[in-house]
Formats: sequence, C-alpha cells, structure tokens
Amino acid sequence: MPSILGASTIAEYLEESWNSSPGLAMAIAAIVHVTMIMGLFGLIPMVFIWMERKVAGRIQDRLGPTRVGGRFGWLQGLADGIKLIQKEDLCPKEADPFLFKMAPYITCVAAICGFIVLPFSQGWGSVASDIGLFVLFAILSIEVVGIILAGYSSGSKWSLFGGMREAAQMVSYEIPLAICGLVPIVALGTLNFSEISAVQRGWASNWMLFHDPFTFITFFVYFIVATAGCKRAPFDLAEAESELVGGFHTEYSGMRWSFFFMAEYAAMFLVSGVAVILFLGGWNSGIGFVDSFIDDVVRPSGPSLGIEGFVLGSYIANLIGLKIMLIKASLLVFVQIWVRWTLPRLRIDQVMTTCLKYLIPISCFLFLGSVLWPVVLSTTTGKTTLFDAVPLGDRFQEQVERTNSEPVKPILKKEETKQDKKPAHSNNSAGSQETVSLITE
Amino acid sequence: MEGISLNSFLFVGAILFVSGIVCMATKRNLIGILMGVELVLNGANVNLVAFSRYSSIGIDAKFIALFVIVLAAAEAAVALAIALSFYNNHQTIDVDQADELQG
Amino acid sequence: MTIPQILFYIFALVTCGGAIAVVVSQNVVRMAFWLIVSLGSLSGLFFMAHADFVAGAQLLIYVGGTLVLLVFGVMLTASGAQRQLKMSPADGFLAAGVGTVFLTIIMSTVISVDWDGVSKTLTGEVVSQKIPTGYNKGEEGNTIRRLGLGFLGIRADKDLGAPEDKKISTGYLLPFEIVSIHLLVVLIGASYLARAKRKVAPRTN
Amino acid sequence: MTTGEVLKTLLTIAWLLPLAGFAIEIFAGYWQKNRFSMAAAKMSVICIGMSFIFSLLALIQWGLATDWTALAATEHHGDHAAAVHHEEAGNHAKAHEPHGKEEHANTDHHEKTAHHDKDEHEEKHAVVPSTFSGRFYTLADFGKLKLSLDYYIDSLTLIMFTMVTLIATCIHIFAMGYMSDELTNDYVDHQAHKSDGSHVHRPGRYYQFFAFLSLFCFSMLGLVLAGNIFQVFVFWELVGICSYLLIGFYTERKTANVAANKAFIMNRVGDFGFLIGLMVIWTWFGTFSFTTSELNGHDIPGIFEMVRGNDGAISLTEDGNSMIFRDGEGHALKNEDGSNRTIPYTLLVVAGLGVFGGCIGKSAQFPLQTWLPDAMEGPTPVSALVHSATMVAAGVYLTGRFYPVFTPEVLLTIAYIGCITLFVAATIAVVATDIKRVLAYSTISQLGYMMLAIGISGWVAGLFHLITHAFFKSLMFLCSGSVIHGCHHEQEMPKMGGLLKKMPVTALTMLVGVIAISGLAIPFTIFGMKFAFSGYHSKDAIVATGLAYMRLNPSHIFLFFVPLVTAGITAFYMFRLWFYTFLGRPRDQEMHDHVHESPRIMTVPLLVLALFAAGCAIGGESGFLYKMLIHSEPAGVAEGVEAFAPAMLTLPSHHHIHAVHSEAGIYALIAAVTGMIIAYILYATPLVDPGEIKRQFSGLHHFLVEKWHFDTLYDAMFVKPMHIVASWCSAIDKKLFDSILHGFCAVAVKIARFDRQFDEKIVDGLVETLGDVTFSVGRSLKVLQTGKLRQYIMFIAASVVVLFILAFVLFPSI
Repeated sequence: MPSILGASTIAEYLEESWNSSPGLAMAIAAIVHVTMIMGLFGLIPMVFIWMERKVAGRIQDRLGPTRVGGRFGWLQGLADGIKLIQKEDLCPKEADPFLFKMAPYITCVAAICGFIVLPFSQGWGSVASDIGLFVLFAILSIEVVGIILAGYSSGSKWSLFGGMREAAQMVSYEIPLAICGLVPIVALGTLNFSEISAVQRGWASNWMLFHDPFTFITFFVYFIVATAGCKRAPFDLAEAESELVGGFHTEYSGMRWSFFFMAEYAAMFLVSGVAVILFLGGWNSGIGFVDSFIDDVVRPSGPSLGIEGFVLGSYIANLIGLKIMLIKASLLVFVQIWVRWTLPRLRIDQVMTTCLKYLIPISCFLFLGSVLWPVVLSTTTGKTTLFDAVPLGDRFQEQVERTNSEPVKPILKKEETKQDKKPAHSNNSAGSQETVSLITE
Repeated sequence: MEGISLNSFLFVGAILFVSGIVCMATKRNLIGILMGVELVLNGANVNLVAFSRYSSIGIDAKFIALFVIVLAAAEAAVALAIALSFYNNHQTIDVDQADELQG
Repeated sequence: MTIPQILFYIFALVTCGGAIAVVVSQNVVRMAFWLIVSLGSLSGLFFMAHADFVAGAQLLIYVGGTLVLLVFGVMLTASGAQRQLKMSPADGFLAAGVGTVFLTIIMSTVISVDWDGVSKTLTGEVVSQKIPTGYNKGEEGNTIRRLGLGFLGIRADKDLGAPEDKKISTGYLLPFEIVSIHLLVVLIGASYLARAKRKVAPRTN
Repeated sequence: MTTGEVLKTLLTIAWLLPLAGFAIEIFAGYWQKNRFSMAAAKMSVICIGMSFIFSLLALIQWGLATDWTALAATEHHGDHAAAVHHEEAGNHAKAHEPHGKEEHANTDHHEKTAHHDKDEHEEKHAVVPSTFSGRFYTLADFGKLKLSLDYYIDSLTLIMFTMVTLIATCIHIFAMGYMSDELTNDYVDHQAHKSDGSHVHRPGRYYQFFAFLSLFCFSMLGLVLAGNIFQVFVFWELVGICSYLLIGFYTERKTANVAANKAFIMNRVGDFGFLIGLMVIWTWFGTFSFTTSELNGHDIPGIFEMVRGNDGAISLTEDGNSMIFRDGEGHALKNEDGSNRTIPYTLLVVAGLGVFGGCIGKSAQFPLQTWLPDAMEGPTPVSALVHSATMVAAGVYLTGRFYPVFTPEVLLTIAYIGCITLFVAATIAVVATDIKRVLAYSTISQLGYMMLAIGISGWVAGLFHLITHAFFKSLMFLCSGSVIHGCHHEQEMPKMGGLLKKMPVTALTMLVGVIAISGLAIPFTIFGMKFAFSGYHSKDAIVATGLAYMRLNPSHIFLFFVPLVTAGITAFYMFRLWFYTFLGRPRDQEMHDHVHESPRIMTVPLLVLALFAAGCAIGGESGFLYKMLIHSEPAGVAEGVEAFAPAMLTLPSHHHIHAVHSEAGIYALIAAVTGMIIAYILYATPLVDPGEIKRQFSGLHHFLVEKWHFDTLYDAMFVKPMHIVASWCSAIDKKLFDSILHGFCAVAVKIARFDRQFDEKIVDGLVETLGDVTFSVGRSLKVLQTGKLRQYIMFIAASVVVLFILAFVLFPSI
C-alpha cells in the first residue's frame, strides 16, 4: 500500500517525538486524515450550495439566501443540511430496498475517495500516489454505478430513465475526459499530482495551459467534459426536472437525497481541482517571484518540527499553497455554476452527439497534436516547450539513466540488501525521492 | 506489511475463483454467468499480484495482471454483445433456454 | 494485529463476502452491486500488495467500465417486471458441494506447498513472508515508472545481466499494442453483434 | 587461311546448307499458306544449288592450291606408267618409296601427300597435301572413346561433293516440275484405294518432299565429309531413314509402305555387320578416326595408318596370325609393356567383312539386293537420287574409303559379291518390263561392277564408275520420270513405244544415257582422244582390271568373264529399254495420244545431266576426273601386291592394268556392241519376235522374271522359318506361359476370395463393431450434451475436482 504521505508525516512525528508504537501512530494519523477529508466533504458542498444559490440569485436578478448565518446567508447550506437530516427516509414499495439504500453510499464513497489522492499543496494529500490522476479518474468513474443503481432500484420509470441517461452519458464522457487528462500527462511524463504541480512553478507561462496550443485547447475541452461528467447543466439530463421530475433521485428523500448532491458538488470540486493541478499551475501562484519567495525563503525557514526536513516554514508555505489551490478550484466551480444558470439544457441526443461525434475526435486530435508538438517544436526551434520549463526529454532521459544506474535487485531482496555491505544502496527508494526533490528545487 | 502471508492472498484468490465457478454453475441469467467469469479472472489476478509481491517474478506478474484486466474487459464486451444478441433472438436471457445444440 | 493486517482482513473479508454474496444473490442487479463491492475492495487488496497501477486499472476498468457495462446489459435484457430466474435447489446444493470440495482442494494445496522452498529451489531466494513496511517509503507501491519502463524493456526490478541487455530487452510494448488492437477490434465486433437486427416484415399480398 | 581451312569452310557450308533448307521447310510447312507454294522447292533448290557452288569453289580452291599440278603430274605418271613396259617399274617403285617417307617426315601428321605428284622435276610441289582432316566438334567424351564430328577431305571427297550436289540440284529442279501436282490441298492418289475402292484424297505434301530431299542431301554430304567411321555410321543411318521416308512418300499406298519397310529392314541386316565391324575396330584399334587424330593431347594414329602404315602394306607378325599396328611413319605401335600392338588377322578380316556388310546392304549387293527394285515405289526423282548420287553410292563410297582396312581376303569376297550381283541383276533386267525396274536392276548390276572393281584392286576404276554411273543413271531415271510423267504415270514398257516423236528431248537424252551405260565408243582416236561417253571409260577400266587380275590369278577367271559378258547384257537390256520405249509403233494408242513432252523445268536438267553423262569422263585415264580420283587412291594400291598370304592373291598394279587396257577395251566394246545389235534385232526390227523367244525359254524367263527366286528363297529361308518359329513361340506362349499365368491367376483369385472373406468377416467385422460401439457410446454420451451451459461448467468443475482427488490418491507423495 502506498504510504500516506501526510499521514506518514504525522505518524513519524508521533513515533519519533512521542515514542508511540508504529501502529498507534499510524492509526492516529489515519483518523486525523479521515476526519479532515470527511470534514472537507461536508464543508465543500455546504459552501458551494450557498455559492450556487447566491450566484443563481444574482444571475436571476434576485438576492438569493440572505438571512441564515448573517449578512450573506452563508449558513444556508448548513440549514438545508439540518432540514434534510430531519426528513423521513422513504423507500418506495416497488423499490429494491437494499440497493435503494446502498446506492447513495456508493456515490458518496466514490466522491470522498477522490479526495484521498488529490493534494492541496506540496505534500498535503492523503496519499501521494504516483498514479494520482489515474486513481482519481478511476474513483470518479465509480460514481456512476451508484447513480445507475439508484435509478434502477427506485422502481420508478423516471428514475430508471435518469439512471440510464446518466450511465450512457458518463460512460461516454469518460473517454474524452481521460484523453484530455492524458494531454498534459504526455507533455509532462508523470501522473503524480505533486510532480505535475511542481513543474508548473514560476510565472504563469509555465502553466500547462500555456505549454502548447494543444494543451490550451485541451483545458477548455476538459472543462466541458468534466462539467458533463459531473452531470452539471447544460448536461444535466439525468436529473432533468422538467422531464424526469428528478431523474435518478426522484424517489429519494432526506439525507439519502442530499448525499447525491454532496457527491455532485464534491465531484465538481474534484474535477476543478484536477483542472487546476493539470493546467493552472496547481498550488503555485503563477507569479514568479512569489513562488520563488514561498519556496526558497519561506519553505526552508523556521524551526524544525521534530523530524528532519519538516520545518515550520514548509507548513506555512503549504498553507499558502492550499489557499491558492482552493481559490483557483473555487473559481472553476464558480464558472460551472455560472454556466448552469445561464445556459439552457441540451437534449439527451445532443449531449451524446456532442460527446461521441465532436469531443472524442477533438480530444484525440489534441492528444495526437500534443504528442507531435515537441517533435515539431524541437525541429523548428530546438526547444521542446514554448516557454521556459523543464524540458520533458531531459527529465525522461534522467529517469532512464537513474533506472539504469540503480542497483538492480528484486524487491524481495530488499531486506538482504539492507543488511548487505553496501550502505550506498541501502535505501532502494532514494532514487525516486531524488526525482521529486530535483523537480521541486 | 508484517503479518500478511502469501497464503492469505492465495486464499482470497481461491475463494474468488471458486465463487466464480459456483456462480457460473448456478446462475441462469447469462449476465450472472458473466459475473462468475469476472470473479474467476479476478481470482487469478489476485494470485498474480500476490506472487508479484511475494516472489521473484516481480513486475512481470503485474503486466500479466494488466493484460488479464484488459482482456477481461474485451471479453465482457463481446459477451455482453452475445447476451444482447441472444436476448434479441430468444426474448429471454435464461441460458437454460439456449439448448439448441443439445445432443 | 497490526494496522496493515487489520486493513488486509477487512478488505479480504469484503472481497470474499462480496463474491459469496454474488453467488447467493438471486437478483442480477444485486449481484452486480456485490460484485462492485467485491472487486472494489479487491483493488484495495492490490494496493496493499504494492500493485497500485493494477489496482487503479482494476478500479477504472472493472468497476468503472466492465461492471457498468454489465449493469447496462442487465437493464437491456430485463424483460418484464423484474422476472427472476430461480435456480433449482438441487443445482444449488450440487454446486455448493462441488465448490466446497474445490475450495478445500485449492486451500489444502496452498497450505501444503512450501512456498519458501519452492522459491528457493527455483530462484535461490527465500520468500520472505514478513516484509516490514515503514513510513515514508514513498514509492513502495509506486510501480507506474517501473511498469512504464518495463513496457519499454527497461527493467528496474530484475537483473537482466549486462547493462546493455537492459536496453535491448523488448519489454511488453508489443503485446500491449496487440492487446490494444485486439480491444479495438473486439469493441467494434461487439457493437456490430449487439446491434439490433431489423427484421424485414414479410410481404402480404 | 590455309588451303585445308578454306576447303573445310567451303565444304562445311555446302554440307550444312541443305540442313538449313530442311529445317526451314519443315517448320515453315506448319503454316498452311506455305504448304502449297513453290517456296519450299525454291528454297530447297537454292540451298542445294548454293551447296553445289560451294563444292565447286572447293574443287577449284583445291586445284589452285595444287596449281593443278597434280593433274599434270598424273599426266606424267601416265606416261611413266606407259613406260613400265619398258622396264622402269622397278625404278619407279624404288624412287617412290623413300619419297613417301620423306614427305611424311616433312609434312604434318594430319596430312598425307598424294603419291603421284612426285616426279623429280615437280619436287617443289610435292609438299602440297592432298588430305585434310580435323575435328569440328566433340560430341561425347567417354574416357578413351571420343565421339566426334571430324572431317576428312581429299580429292574423292571433293569429287563426291561436286557430283552429289550437281546431280541433286538437277534432280531438285526436275522434281519441282515432276511433283507439281502435289501443290494442292486435294491430291488424288490414283494408286491408293480406300476400303470402299475410292481413291485416296489427301493434302499435297510438296514442301515435305523437298524437306526430305534436302535432308537426304545433307545426310549424304555428311557421310562423304565424315572423318571417322562412327560419324559415317551416323550419317549412314540418316541416309537410311531419309530413303525410308522418301520411298514411303506415298504413304497411303500399301506397296510403298512395304517397299520402304523392306528397304529399311534390309539395310538393317547390313548394318548389323557394320556394327560388328565397328565393335571390332573400337575394341582393337581404339579409335574411329580415319587418320591421325588428337586425343588428350597425344596424336593417335587413325585406322588407315594403323593398318597400312606409310607404305600401304599390311605388316604381319612372323607367324602370320596377327597384324602389327603401325603409325603414319611406319613404326610399329607399342603396348605399355613394350610389345607390338597387334590385332589377330582373323579379326581384321571380320572387321573388313563387317563394314563391307553394311555396304552390301546400302548398295544392294547380293544377297541383299532385293530391296532396291522395290524402292521404285518412291517418286521418280527419289529413285534418281537414291540410285545415283546418294543412297547406293554411299555403300560404294564407303567400300572405297575403307579400302585400306580390307585385307586381300575381304577384297576377294567383295569382288565375288560384286561379280555375282552384276550378273544376277543384269539377267533380271533383261526380262523386266517396268521401265523403272529395268533401270533399278541395271543399277544393281552397275554397283556390282563397282564392287568388283574395288575388290580386284581397281580402286580408281570402281570409284570412277561410281561417278560416271551417277551421272548417266540419274539422267536415265529422270528421263524415265519424264516418260512416266508424260504417260500419266504409266510405267510398263509394253504399253509404250514410239515416244521418240512425242518427246524428243527425253528420248535423245535417254539415248545418251543408254549409250553411256552400255559403254559404246568409237574405237578410234580422234584428235588424240577416244570419242566415247563416260560409261565406256569407266567400264573399260573395270574390265581391264579384271583382265589383269585374271592374268595374275588364273583361278579367278570369272572375275573377268562375268563382267565382260555382263557388259554385253547391259548393252542389250539398256537398248531393249530404249527401243521398246521410244521406237516402234505405239502399243497403247489412247495413252500415246495424250503423251506430251515434259515442261522445260524438267527437260533442262535432263540436258545438263546428259552433257555430264556424256562428257564427265572425257579423256578417260588421262581425263580430269580420273586424275582427280587417283589422287585419293590409298597407298599401296598402285604398286599391286605380290602373292599375299594367306589367301595367296596377287593384286594387279597400275602397270599391270595399263598393260591390258587396250585389249580389255576392245573386248568390252565387242561385248557391248554385240548386246546392242541383239537388242536392235530383237526389239527394233521385226526380224525376231521376242515373244517367241520368251515362249521357247519360258522356264528361264520365268526364273528371271521371278528375280532368280530370291524373294521366294528368302521367303523360304527366313520368312517361313521365322513364321514357324514364331508359331512355336506363340504355342509355347499360349500353352506353357499362359497356363502358368492362368495358374497363378487362379491361385490369386483363390487367395483373393479368402482375402475377401477375411476382409468381410474379420476386418469389416472389427471396423463395424468398432463403429457400432462408437455409435452406441455416442448415443449414450449424447445425453451428456445437454446444451445447458451451467451443466457444462459443473462438469468441468467436477472433473477438475475428480482429477485432483485422483492425483492425490495416485501420487500421494507429490
């Protein structure tokens, strides 16, 4: 199991400073993280539902929530939540009760799990997986299952229609989504969110958005596809109120109903966060000297917090990064909300046509273009990127060289290797960490 | 990963495998049988991954596991197509009805 | 009981329970649900076995792809109102019996084999049943680079002999490409096969 | 280019041109439009005509190279020879011998110089060789045995070439007219009948005829040019096959087929002897080459040198049983162990007789003469060619060419064979009524003359007669062809008569031929030359040789008298033919009314040939032809041979012959004139009725008409016994072998019956049982194939379980 970077930091801290047992330390770290993620999962929909209401109100030339919690009605979401919890949990007679009850959980779990791999700042993620993007897409793809099950198990034709539409839509849109995700991946050569973000340090010209024309277009395509993947308007045919009453959640009520919405907003945030990290520089500000200041001055400074390399400055730097990240992601979510309340809904066949006839070919074209771009660019200008970024080819070469220079031993022999008389190679994982640091520096 | 032995993984694989077999043998629904097939394949995959972790096969087993997954997807696609075709022809999905080839 | 052990048992239990539930369930959609549960937690097991890419692929392809397809299939083939296809109890008992014997055989085989000995015989290395995992071993399960380079024939986990051998090793790229083409062909074929055939109405004159 | 190369080139071209003509004609004939045009004939004529020109050029080249001095020398020699009577023979012979040696020492091994250009004051010309030999191409190389295409050119070759090509050209031109009725797609063969009695209609084979003629000429020329006996044999057989094709040209006629077969088979009889001779030669001589040839870098002597050495004498061992081989310089050839290489004398005789056997067949000598008259079935131009220049001439030519190998015993045999032949054939010719048959028998008779001449050491006389005879016989055949053409294919003389006025050119040219063959001459010298046609000179030489021979060997008296008498008979029957045909009153008036002179294309060749028939031997022994021929005379002939062991024969030398020449000439002339007068009395005047004579001597007449019962004899000797033997064989076959076979068959049938029982009961039973079992098993197993997917899976799972359990039970240790 890939170690949980953030958790391990806490766990190591506990282990080394408080001399607690490894198991206990890990358990505590896990609990902390779970709490944080669940909190985030609760918080994000609350904020965004409020934001949606306000934005919708403003767009429809009204005020939106104004009362609850103060001046902007910012506690409206909480109030809604309380109301929903209080509602009766209904199960239709025709429904398959077991599946009917389980479906929202699956949806929710999918959304929550997405946060496991999404980092908010340098090292601030539950799992620093090398395949973060991949896992994220994988987890997001589970969501649809819950929706289909919900639609099916409700025993209602509206629900079934909605579920089917949703299934068709999401299965279709997963393809361009994945291909659009591949475009920056191809340019960067990594799936690790931390690395992706680290590469885009410095001025905004380093963002993948401006890496080449293809990534630029890809960002917008991605955003459209992601919006559709979150079944947001104008692609919200699965819950089209005017036709299907409420789509797959027609029969749901109370908390189970709210779970779907929490999952939806969480998914919105997730895809926006992915867009930010892939295209918009992640937790980097986009202003060169600010980034340099944060990373070169703030990060290494301050007293050590007990473990090597973990200083107060890094904590502060990460905090700043978190804020930048949240702001960018929220902006994208705002755009999604904006779009919802300004654009009319498409027909289901138009939705499918858009995906299968336009978005997939376009994304394939973009993918091909981004693959060929470095070749074209290097033959014409001698560079592999338009602006000043770490050249892809160099980093790949470096990886290959490192792999070759690495002592080649089966993983199983790690223990023996450690006891070997070769201290230089005692840590098999040194190489990979080196890469990360090399990129961040 | 202290305390988890290779055998534990293999047991999980065995249970998946046998479940898949029994599933295939008992389900009358063609799609149920397909699920059994998926279970069987996953049982095999567990073994591959486990041996990849616990033996000197190393990364090759993971490659094979990947291929199994991908080909299982292909298999599922074809099988579903067959199921649909079958359904279109027989107006049922019951495999017990598909006995035209009996001796 | 360490944390990984606990996690493993949870995942293993969910996996096996899900699989058995698939067998026991009579409703196809429930079976699909249990299959999702089983395979999803199986990907957790894969994560634990340091095969994160396989686990991700499991999630993406199986849970997100294949099972959605299956549910799709269920819906397209569910005729009438939730008609269930019951199996006869005799079949069930027979299958359960055979399955039990089968499971017993496999389990006993697994137990009876001395994996360390086999490994030692084959490779001269002892399979360590207990490989401690520490914190901060960042890429313990990060196999994506190894896999990617392995596709190109560059192996980090194996000594292929001389350094130049590592470069000329062909890797799994060609099989992978073949599988890709195969997948494409299969999908096209499947879509053709699944296409609803339009029957020409017999002429009446 | 040396003379030899020039000659070789010219003659090779002359030789190959007819082949080219043949190839073009036979292939071009596949296109329908070429079949019925004169193109084939023209092509053929052009080829053979060019051949003639090249041959003539070669002759001239040879003459220029020798500065024609050879002829002059012979002239001197003739004077010299005439002086032998004045006791200079010994001197001459002595002067002769060292000379020959010297020449051989001086000149190349491949070249022999003529013996007769060696008078002291002609010394400077003595080095001019008269023989050129060499190799074209090696066909096959079997170790020591080399089969090759050689050439051997001496004056005989040149003369033969010129003669053959000239006559062939005339015949070709004649045939263009004669065969013109073949130029149609619907040729009606009046002598061939279908089963319903109607005439056979067939497409004309004009082009084919000329193609075969060309091939015939090519074969004959190749035979003449050949430098080794094997090559001779090859072309010998080619000549044979060509004669077969041409005699059987009217293949729809049964008689033509029979005649062709007869000619071919009779020739095979002779060739059998030829093959024996070849085997003996190869086994003992180790070479086929006539003269010295090169093998593996060494010169090995040819057959002629090995037998005759340099002086023309056969060198025997002391006991006289074996002959010592010698090389061209007269030294004995040595074996590897140093002893002399020898051949048993008997085998040498056998070799000579064998080769001569071939000549008997080819030249229709007794006892194989019967095929030649039948060969008249072919078109008349073919007969002309066969009887004059090609087929039969080949035998005489080979006898002459191979003369050095013949021992005196063989020569005696040759002489007697010739003697018998000439008489028998002449007597038959007396009673023959078919115009072509008369000519055919006369041919046989004349060939007998030639053989006789060669046999009694009249080498030049024989070949001289060959050349002259070729001319006048071809002339006569063409004349007869013209007559037949004019008489609408009527060949019987009793139906002719009085044709002189109708076809004067033919009659007169025929008369020239008749006079020539009869050997008539004006017995006086006019301007120092005897006025005589060619036949007189050659026949005179033969009779003279016979007289000389008889004087030296009194016991062989027949060898003089028979030819002498036959000369009279010859004159008789030839004039009988002429009188019968051209004089008197027409016996078949209706036919006579339709007779017409042949077109010019046929008469011009007649005139040309008549010219040559009359004048080719002009000058007699001092004439051009004779001198040319004597150039090629083998060494030692001129000197004669003193009583040679073991046959104790004395062969006359030139001097002996010269001594009796005028005497013999008178005898021969008397005989001929007598014959002519008798013929005149019998057939041209009403004084005596030949029919009366025929009645009085009906027995004899019948005997002669039946050709001395040779066919009956052969029928009784060979055909009937063969039939009897064949019937025996058939009986044995039917009674013995068939019964054995039937027995076997019966056994096989019995075995097969048993086998069938076995097959049906046991094998089939097994198979059927197996099939039944399989069927029933399948029937019962059918239940297992339920078509239910789930059950199959259960089967698989259960069987795996069972297998596992079995494995655990059976191999518990593993």
